[in-house]
Amino acid sequence: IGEIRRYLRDNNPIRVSRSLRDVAYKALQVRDALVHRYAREPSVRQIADELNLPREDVVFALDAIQEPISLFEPIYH
Amino acid sequence: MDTGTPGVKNSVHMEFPSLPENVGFARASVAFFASQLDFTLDELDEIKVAVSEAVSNAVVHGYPQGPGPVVVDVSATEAGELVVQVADRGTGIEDVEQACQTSFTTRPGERLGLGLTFIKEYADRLEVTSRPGEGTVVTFRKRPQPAAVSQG
Amino acid sequence: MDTGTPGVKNSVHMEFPSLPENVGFARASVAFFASQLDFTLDELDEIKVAVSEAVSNAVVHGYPQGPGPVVVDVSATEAGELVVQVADRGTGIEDVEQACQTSFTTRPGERLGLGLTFIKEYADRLEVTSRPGEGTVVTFRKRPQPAAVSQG
Ligand SMILES: Nc1ncnc2c1ncn2[C@@H]1O[C@H](COP(=O)(O)OP(=O)(O)O)[C@@H](O)[C@H]1O
Ligand SMILES: Nc1ncnc2c1ncn2[C@@H]1O[C@H](COP(=O)(O)OP(=O)(O)O)[C@@H](O)[C@H]1O
Ligand SMILES: [Mg+2]
Ligand SMILES: [Mg+2]
Repeated sequence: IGEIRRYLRDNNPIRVSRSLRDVAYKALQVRDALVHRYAREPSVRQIADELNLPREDVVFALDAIQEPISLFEPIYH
Repeated sequence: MDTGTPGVKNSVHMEFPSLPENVGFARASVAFFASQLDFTLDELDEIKVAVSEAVSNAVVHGYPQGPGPVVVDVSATEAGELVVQVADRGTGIEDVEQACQTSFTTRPGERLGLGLTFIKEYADRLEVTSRPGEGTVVTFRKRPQPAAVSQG
Repeated sequence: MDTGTPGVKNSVHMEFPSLPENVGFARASVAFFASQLDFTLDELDEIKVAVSEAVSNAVVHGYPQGPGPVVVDVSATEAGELVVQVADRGTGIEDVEQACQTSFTTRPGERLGLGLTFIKEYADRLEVTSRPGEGTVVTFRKRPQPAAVSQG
């Protein structure tokens, strides 16, 4: 799954607006900070709380920087 | 709608035509819903992959001739488990056991036959029921894993 | 499900109990669906506000006694318009015209009476139909604005 994350991060052909990218970037930063602080993987809910954003906005932004419909079996080529 | 089902804390019912663009909609919507449980980002990614695979299957295999209805039901149980059900009324599957085998596909050359394998891998439990000519129901369950101590 | 309705390109039907946490779900899911049309991020934010207000109203005013079913239908027309309908089977509204007036609320002190005003402001068109005891249907439509030349 770490590989999936990397794949998703490296394969991002679609244009994603600056501010969505910012939210996603901050979410990943906060995640790292929380991992550091508590020595375990935080939940999305904790990340959103820390950022003071609705959970869905964090999920939305992270989804926007990913995109492929299906990692393994794209419908479109 | 499961307002009153015992053991169910919250649930959403969704229906949409089996258009490729709705694979992304289903993936994101289930992830929005799932974020009310204590999933990590990696677990959420696993959920997204599982939803994508199940809905892609409905689009590609369920309705090869053109769009038909896909129904997605998601719920959060009182015990903190996510239950996702993806149903179509399409072609159905002749042999479910075979369909679930790694690398089995009825479209060799074009597809990899890994979709159901990934769902099985990422979910705690997978159930597939299907009847040829009547459609397919894929149900998977997943619970947030108790926090592992991270390797610094 | 509007697979075949003329003029409708894509549509999603959603149902969920009127729990406060589902306001966020509806807001995000509709915004995600809307992103298949050419809305700017600002327009998507306006859509999010409108959906939040409509669904909050169903939660707060439609079902003051406890959760009941909320139905959200979203579609994208061939002409590129987003149509959002939020329906409940709750208390209904005595006087719709009055309810739509800025600052009118049946819960003064507690609420501001701006929800429907915001929807009217952000949508191209708003329609509210309601019958006391039967429920309320709020429908709004919005099209992406033709791109303005950006100020350097
Ligand atoms: N919803 C469905 N409707 C009909 N057949 C399906 C459905 N889902 C899966 N199948 C069958 O199961 C097989 C294996 O599915 P999967 O593991 O996702 O691999 P793939 O999609 O790459 O073929 C498919 O090739 C198809 O024959
Ligand atoms: N879904 C609904 N069911 C019942 N009454 C509603 C609904 N939506 C709006 N109303 C009525 O319309 C009034 C105005 O709504 P709104 O402009 O959103 O302001 P507020 O929610 O702050 O009161 C509400 O106070 C309520 O009386
Ligand atoms: Mg597949
Ligand atoms: Mg209101």
